[in-house]
Amino acid sequence: MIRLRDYEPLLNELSVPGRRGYYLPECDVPGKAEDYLPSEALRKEDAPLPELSEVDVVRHFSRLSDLNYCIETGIYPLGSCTMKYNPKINEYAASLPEFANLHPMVPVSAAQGALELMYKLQKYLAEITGMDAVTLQPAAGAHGEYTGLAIIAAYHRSRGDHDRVEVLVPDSAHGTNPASAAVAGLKVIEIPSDSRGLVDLEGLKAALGPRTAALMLTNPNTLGLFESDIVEIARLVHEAGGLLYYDGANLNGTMGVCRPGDMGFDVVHLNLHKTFSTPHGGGGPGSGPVGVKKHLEPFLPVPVVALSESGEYYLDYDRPQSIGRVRTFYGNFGVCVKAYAYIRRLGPEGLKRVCEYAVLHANYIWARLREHYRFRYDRICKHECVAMPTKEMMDNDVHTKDIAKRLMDYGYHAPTIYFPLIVPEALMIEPTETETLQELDGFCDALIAIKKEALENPQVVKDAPHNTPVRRLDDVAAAKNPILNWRKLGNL
Amino acid sequence: MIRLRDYEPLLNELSVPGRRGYYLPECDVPGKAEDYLPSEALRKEDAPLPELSEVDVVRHFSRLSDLNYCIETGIYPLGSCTMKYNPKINEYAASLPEFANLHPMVPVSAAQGALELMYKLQKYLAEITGMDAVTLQPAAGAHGEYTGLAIIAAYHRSRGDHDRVEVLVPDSAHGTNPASAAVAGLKVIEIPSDSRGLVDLEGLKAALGPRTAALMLTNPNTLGLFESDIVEIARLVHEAGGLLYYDGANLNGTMGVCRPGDMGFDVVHLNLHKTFSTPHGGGGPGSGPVGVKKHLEPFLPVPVVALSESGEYYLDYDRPQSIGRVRTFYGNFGVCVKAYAYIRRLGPEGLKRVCEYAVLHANYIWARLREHYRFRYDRICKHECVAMPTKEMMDNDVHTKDIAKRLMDYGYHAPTIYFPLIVPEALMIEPTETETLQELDGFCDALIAIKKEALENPQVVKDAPHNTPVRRLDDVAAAKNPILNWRKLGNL
Amino acid sequence: MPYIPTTPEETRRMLSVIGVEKIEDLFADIPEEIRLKRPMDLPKPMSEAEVKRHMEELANKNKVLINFIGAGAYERLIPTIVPYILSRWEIYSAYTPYQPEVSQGTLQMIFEFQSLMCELTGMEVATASHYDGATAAAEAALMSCADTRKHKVLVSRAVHPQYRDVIRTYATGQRIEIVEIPIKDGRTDLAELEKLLAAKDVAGVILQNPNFLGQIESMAEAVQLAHKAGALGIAVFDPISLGVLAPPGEYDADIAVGEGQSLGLPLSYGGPYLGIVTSKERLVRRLPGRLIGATRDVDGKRGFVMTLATREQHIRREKATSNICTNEALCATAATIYLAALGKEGLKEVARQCVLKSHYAYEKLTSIPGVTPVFTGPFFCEFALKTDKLTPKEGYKGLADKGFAAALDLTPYYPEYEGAMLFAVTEARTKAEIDALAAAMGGLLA
Amino acid sequence: MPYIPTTPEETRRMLSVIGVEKIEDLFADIPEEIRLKRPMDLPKPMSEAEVKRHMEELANKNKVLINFIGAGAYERLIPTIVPYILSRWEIYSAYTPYQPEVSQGTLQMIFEFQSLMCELTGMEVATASHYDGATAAAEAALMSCADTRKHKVLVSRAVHPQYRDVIRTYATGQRIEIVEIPIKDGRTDLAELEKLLAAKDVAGVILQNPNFLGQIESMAEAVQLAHKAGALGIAVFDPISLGVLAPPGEYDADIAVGEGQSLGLPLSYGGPYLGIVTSKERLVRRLPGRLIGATRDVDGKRGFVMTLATREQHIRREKATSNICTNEALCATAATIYLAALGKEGLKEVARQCVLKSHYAYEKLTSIPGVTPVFTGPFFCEFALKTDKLTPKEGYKGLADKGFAAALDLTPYYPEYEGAMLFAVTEARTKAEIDALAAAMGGLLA
Ligand SMILES: Cc1ncc(COP(=O)(O)O)c(C=O)c1O
Ligand SMILES: Cc1ncc(COP(=O)(O)O)c(C=O)c1O
Repeated sequence: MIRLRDYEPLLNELSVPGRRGYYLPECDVPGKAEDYLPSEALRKEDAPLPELSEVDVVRHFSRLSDLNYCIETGIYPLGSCTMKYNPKINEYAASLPEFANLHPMVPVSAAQGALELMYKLQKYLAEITGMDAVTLQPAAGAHGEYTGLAIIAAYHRSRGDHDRVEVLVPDSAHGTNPASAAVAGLKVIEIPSDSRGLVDLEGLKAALGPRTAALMLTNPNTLGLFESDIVEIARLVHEAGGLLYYDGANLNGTMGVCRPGDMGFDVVHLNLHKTFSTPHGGGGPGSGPVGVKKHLEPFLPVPVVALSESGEYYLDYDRPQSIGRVRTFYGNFGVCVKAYAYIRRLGPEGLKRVCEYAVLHANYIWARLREHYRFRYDRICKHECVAMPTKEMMDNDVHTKDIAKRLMDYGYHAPTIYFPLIVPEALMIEPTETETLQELDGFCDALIAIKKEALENPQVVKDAPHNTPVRRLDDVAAAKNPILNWRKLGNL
Repeated sequence: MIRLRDYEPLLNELSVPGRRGYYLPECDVPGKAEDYLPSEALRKEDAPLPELSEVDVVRHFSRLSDLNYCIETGIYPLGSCTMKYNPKINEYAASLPEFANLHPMVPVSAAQGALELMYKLQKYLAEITGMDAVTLQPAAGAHGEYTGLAIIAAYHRSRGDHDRVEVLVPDSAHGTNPASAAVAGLKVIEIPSDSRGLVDLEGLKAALGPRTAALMLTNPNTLGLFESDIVEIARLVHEAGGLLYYDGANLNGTMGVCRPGDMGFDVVHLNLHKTFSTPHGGGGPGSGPVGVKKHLEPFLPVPVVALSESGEYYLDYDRPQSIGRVRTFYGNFGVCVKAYAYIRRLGPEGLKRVCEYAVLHANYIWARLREHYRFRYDRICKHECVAMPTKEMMDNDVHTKDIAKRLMDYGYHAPTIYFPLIVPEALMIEPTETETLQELDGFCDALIAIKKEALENPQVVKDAPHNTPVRRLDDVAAAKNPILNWRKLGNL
Repeated sequence: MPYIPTTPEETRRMLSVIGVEKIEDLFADIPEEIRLKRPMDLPKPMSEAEVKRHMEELANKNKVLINFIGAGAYERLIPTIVPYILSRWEIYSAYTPYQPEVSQGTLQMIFEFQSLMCELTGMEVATASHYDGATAAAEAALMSCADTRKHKVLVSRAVHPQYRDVIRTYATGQRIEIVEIPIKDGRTDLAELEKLLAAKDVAGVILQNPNFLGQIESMAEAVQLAHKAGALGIAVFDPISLGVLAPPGEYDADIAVGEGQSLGLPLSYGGPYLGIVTSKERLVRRLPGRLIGATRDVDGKRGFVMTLATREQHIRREKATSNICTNEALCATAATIYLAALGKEGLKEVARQCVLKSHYAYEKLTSIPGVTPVFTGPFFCEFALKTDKLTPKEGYKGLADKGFAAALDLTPYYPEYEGAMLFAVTEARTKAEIDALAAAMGGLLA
Repeated sequence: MPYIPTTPEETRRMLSVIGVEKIEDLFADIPEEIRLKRPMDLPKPMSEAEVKRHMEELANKNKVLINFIGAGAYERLIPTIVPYILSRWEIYSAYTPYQPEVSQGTLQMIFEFQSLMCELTGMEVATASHYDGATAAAEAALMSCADTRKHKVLVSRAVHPQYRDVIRTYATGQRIEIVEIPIKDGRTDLAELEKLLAAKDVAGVILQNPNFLGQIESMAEAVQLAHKAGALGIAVFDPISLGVLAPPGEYDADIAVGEGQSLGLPLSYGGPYLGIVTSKERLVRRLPGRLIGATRDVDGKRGFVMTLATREQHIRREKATSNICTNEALCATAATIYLAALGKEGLKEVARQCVLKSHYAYEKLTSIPGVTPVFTGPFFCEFALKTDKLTPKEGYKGLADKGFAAALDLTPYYPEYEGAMLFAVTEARTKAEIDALAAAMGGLLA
């Protein structure tokens, strides 16, 4: 809605004693709750929650929502984030009451629709990735990474290979890769990239050995480049007794064209909230299914959705080698529904086309910008490309952050910035297949205009954004003296 | 969502040949449509509709929606419009598939839920208004007026009273009142208001006579004032052989406190899209049920929803004296569902409270503004009050329109302006019961601040609004050379 | 208090600012004798959760049938984005755009609606929406009288019976004479039309295409006849049919009206629907209802406003072109979104599938022994059948028992076609469903 | 092409700007040998309408039962405004707020979530959400080890079995020893806890309140014991119960975690749910996951940013406090809206109704001859029953056949309580439904 007032108070600032936004039905059974509970178990004072009317609540969140950029606003070219349009039919499907109101502990006979969906989604994701079995349990990409690495660790342990505790991670990798390895109790060894932006084969060889548990790889990598030595890499890692882990966050760059399973990967996680069009929710929920090759199947978390001979779907807990559970119940089912609907809508051709157009669009951006920005790896990319400001721009003290902020004044969201770490001042641009040529052109035109400004009138770029509800925020103060809840606000 | 780009092209400007936003299932029966149709019946060229992708469409309408003020934005104090909060549970109810997908011509046995709802809503509205029978058929307030007047005309005709063709309408009345009378083929006689802002009794007496078909009255009237002589007025009209028509658009000012039926009215229409919380849709759909006293029941439009002795709801077409139909099917059923849910949610006390708080809020605004603005009728009002700029403001050439525009810069929607016609420079303010004290105060503070500006810095008011997506628009040019579709845009 | 934010403490504060003691004091001007001294006799309040449950229970009292009935309201495939976009409160909870600076969303959407209606119909102007197809037709009748200063309107008997009813209701007040043009084999009898026009006292001639019986009319000829007699040619069109059929602009209609429910609106037991009114440019100032026009703001930026309001009741009161005020803007927006999503190819495809599926159903059903067509002319998506073995009442009920809404009894509307049953098939039906209907019908006849 | 706007003509234009001939050329860097030379073996595409129908059919394969099962997921009355607000794409289709200037909506909502969690729990800091209650508990276990530099965590056997599973999974990798504290009459045996703490080698002690068996624990005492032994006291709480029960802050817990599904999230067959992690201020830099902080912009205006990111994997990579990146922001927003709608009184009322309705059900069910309670302590809304006449499997199945999800078999989780069946009753159940359950149960036993 139209934003006429720039400032929206916090819920506690809107609270008026005595207001209520929701009224329960009158209690239809007798008694006083306190009579049933020991007094020492009771809270001394009511929880000091804010008090608002229904209209207060609706307006508050509506006004807040109007401070957000979202995929319906325009291109959301965050590299590595695959911000594609979220089809509304998926939302419809997930909100069907027979899905949304289904308790996870009902008898499986009452959940056959949900289980069928999960079973089939497991199969589809296995086919899409070229793996043999899939679990839907992990709640996000990093959770999938953790799950996959825990499976790898369990596998090595099961073979008595107790020394295999090292995980090789390229220096271009996403931060969750090393972090997940650490949480899984493994040791991270960083592998350098070579001049092509790909895994340095010599570096890899040097790091491989009897302690190698796995190599984690994103392919296309975070530069949007395909690791074309992948067959050789897989051979090397396997020969060294390690396994290959595929970070599937970038699957949009290869889907239907080639599959991690065929590249030699043993484990893969997917981000349904990227490749499979489920919305990102302002930071979640996601869903990070993990696929494995046959030899790792016994280690999958319990339960696995299975199909009995009599044709009933059920939850299989009888998996003695399982790593156990990585969360309650069966995964972010509501997210899985959306991904399932997406796969059914597009079919095999449609999914492949997604990849082709994601790649076409990224290369178009690269082609349009290459005369105006620097590209460390100036060649055909997959689903994203990584630009840098030129030397003249930097000489005028215009940095990546400034460009990102200035883009907002032109009406566009910024790319991912300062990542991957191996590209200084990186602008990591991922347009996805759902953007229009007009939007891509508008975005490129804005970046080109900003470059001009950076050379001619750098201050306007350095002071950007000018027209947003708030302007540049003081991160340093925020971190120095963290104010993490409204009680701490003082006079802010 | 955040509005970073101010300008949204038209659909045709966004069109790209070859794009598609929706794909039908493949046709599962054989043939070519043209083979079944005579060639002279076929269109020569495809309809030149714009071509957009799904994401284009969603973004376009999202961006457009962000140019609108709506009830979730803040107070919407349009006098005579009763812009109250639209409870979301009502939207939920109307969207239930068994309601939303119900074809109007299914056997009544398949529509018992819908018919029960309509039957009960008829009864509830009869009780709320003190009438004997209700039709839900009219699609809006003016349609209800037309229906009611057609009933009155038919009544007089049925009694051989062919000369009763005059409808008395106060000069403060809403424009639809005289217009509806005209459409019903009746003659409008304007009745003056007296110094209290009420019907001038002498003027009324002078106008009454053997040609009087009816008096149309809004009570509280459009000044927000209760016609306290109503009993006398009713007596006079009835004595003269006329009927009384109640324009129920202002029912929010009396609901549960007194009823048109008890005041002596013979016919009433309601605006469900005002009093009964159904949303206004940017200009509709509404719903304008009409209630009548016993003697007018035979004239109601067909069909009427009825209950058989065996307990089945059915559509009664057997009404020989009916005025006929005023539209297809049975009314704006989807709107009726919302009003029904609202009545069930609030019950008798809740509906009365609606009126009490609507009136409290309006009087609070009056009380807060009376020292700052002029009130021609400076006394307790019902659900709305009518202010005017002061002489000093007008001396500075600041008019009602300027005040209205300037309010937007403060973040508030304007009241209804220049209506009712009998108050020069009217600012007709109706806050409704669903506004918070904080919002009322903010709105009053803004009006007071604008007054100050008008005296100290009038230009800022006269140039307002300053911060809206477009600023003052050239109405004169629009009317002089009307551009009513995109083909006519030229270089605009 | 539900939907009222004001607390008791705030109430006290407000009362004291007003200078009264209690809320009742604000009602002192209401005479004692007409005050309601008891609570209204309505069911007691329910919490939201109870309302939810109650509404679900009510809804579940309706039976879900597979729908083969049209008769002016059509089940269609609605792109999911239509209800999703409409559910934005920015769109549905805004008022009529009285302040254009903060209503450009609504204004532009309606301007787009007007434009799309022109593209679809080939007409020159379109209004911002009317109550429904029937009232739109009635308004067209009144317009033709105002324009020609004549007082007789001819309406084909093949026009939707409810439309004819509404036209008649409106005509009664205005003292306009409505004369029915007879039908022959399910189509307007043009020879009879010619005769009725002979006196040259006719303001307008109203035909529907495809007509209520599903048949395709000779619109161009009818309009020509009207013009020759100095009358306006008024077409009632089905917007979906214009995906394949010649639009009113092509056959020179002066006014073309239609029901827009098919353009993305749910059936919703008959409403809210959408009246479409279009005309030639020269009639623009006679058009009833709202119009949105394009203009510039003080900075030269394009914007949209309500325009030509001098035709409307706000300004001209009893001399307005009509009394319509609140119209069906949200429904017009639904139609706008629907057409934007479907686009040129999509609309054509919908129309084509209607033709193909209805003809498939027609073949299937008429191949059941004992089932015969009532009319022989070409049809778009609706057709009438009859059988000696079954009254329409039995067919309608029998099929409903088997899960189908079908076989609408035409007898009450057309006693001359006693026994005729009307079927409609849209793109929403699958071959399997059609086959099932045919099987059910066969079963009833066996 | 569905979801892809680019037309063939535009494709050609783009290819020519890039300087290649066809899309395949863009994949030239992929070695031939690993290319997929066939279409993926997936079902063929469906149109949107077909997907809609298919999804509805799938959904209808689930059976709707009246729910008396809790076990970590609770059916609740959800204010209609919660899903309605969440359906705004501004909220659900935004990314993690990497650019705060255009993400203040998300940032402020999450800041409000953090604040509400503090108000609710009485704890000092709360994170911006975790995957679910179980992973939150596992993170708390890891935190306690990091803080105390010890490697043993005690977990009550009365903690949700799935939570214990997840804690164990995470502990395995980190080489943390997990020891179970025994239960006595359905509650954590504090005497045993004291013994287990004697060696002072324990990092943290985890209890759940109300525990998995529904019983209310002596949290204050347990935390005291932990503190005395130099361990952190970790509480797993049910946020709704905090409407009446003492919050973790009151009994001095160091870390308090919980499952937030009850706060406005649909059951959705087990996810997405919401992990809540709160702690004392002094542990803030050990907290896993995202934190939103308040600050000012260059004009001095208040605004919100992601902060203390140095704990996170974007910056510290393998040295981060955890690997969590995408979390459950939308679920946190749901909880924020839910609590804003309920408010102080509403939450209390929900908790009270849970107590009253579950106790009513308990009385009803235990008055059936042959049905006896398994535990005797006070409970919040869940309780275990047993009967000699029926195995839990039979009860679970028998009640499902009668339309109820109830009588969860505890045997697999607690062989020591063989035959126990767990029931949960929330405010969403009516007296009539409880009576019906009791009647059904009576019927099974008769
Ligand atoms: C390359 C890569 N890997 C892993 C992840 C982690 O996924 P998630 O945020 O769902 O945990 C991301 C997400 O940003 C990513 O871009
Ligand atoms: C007093 C009054 N009467 C009648 C009407 C006409 O109602 P509608 O716009 O629903 O036709 C209105 C609407 O603005 C009104 O305010």
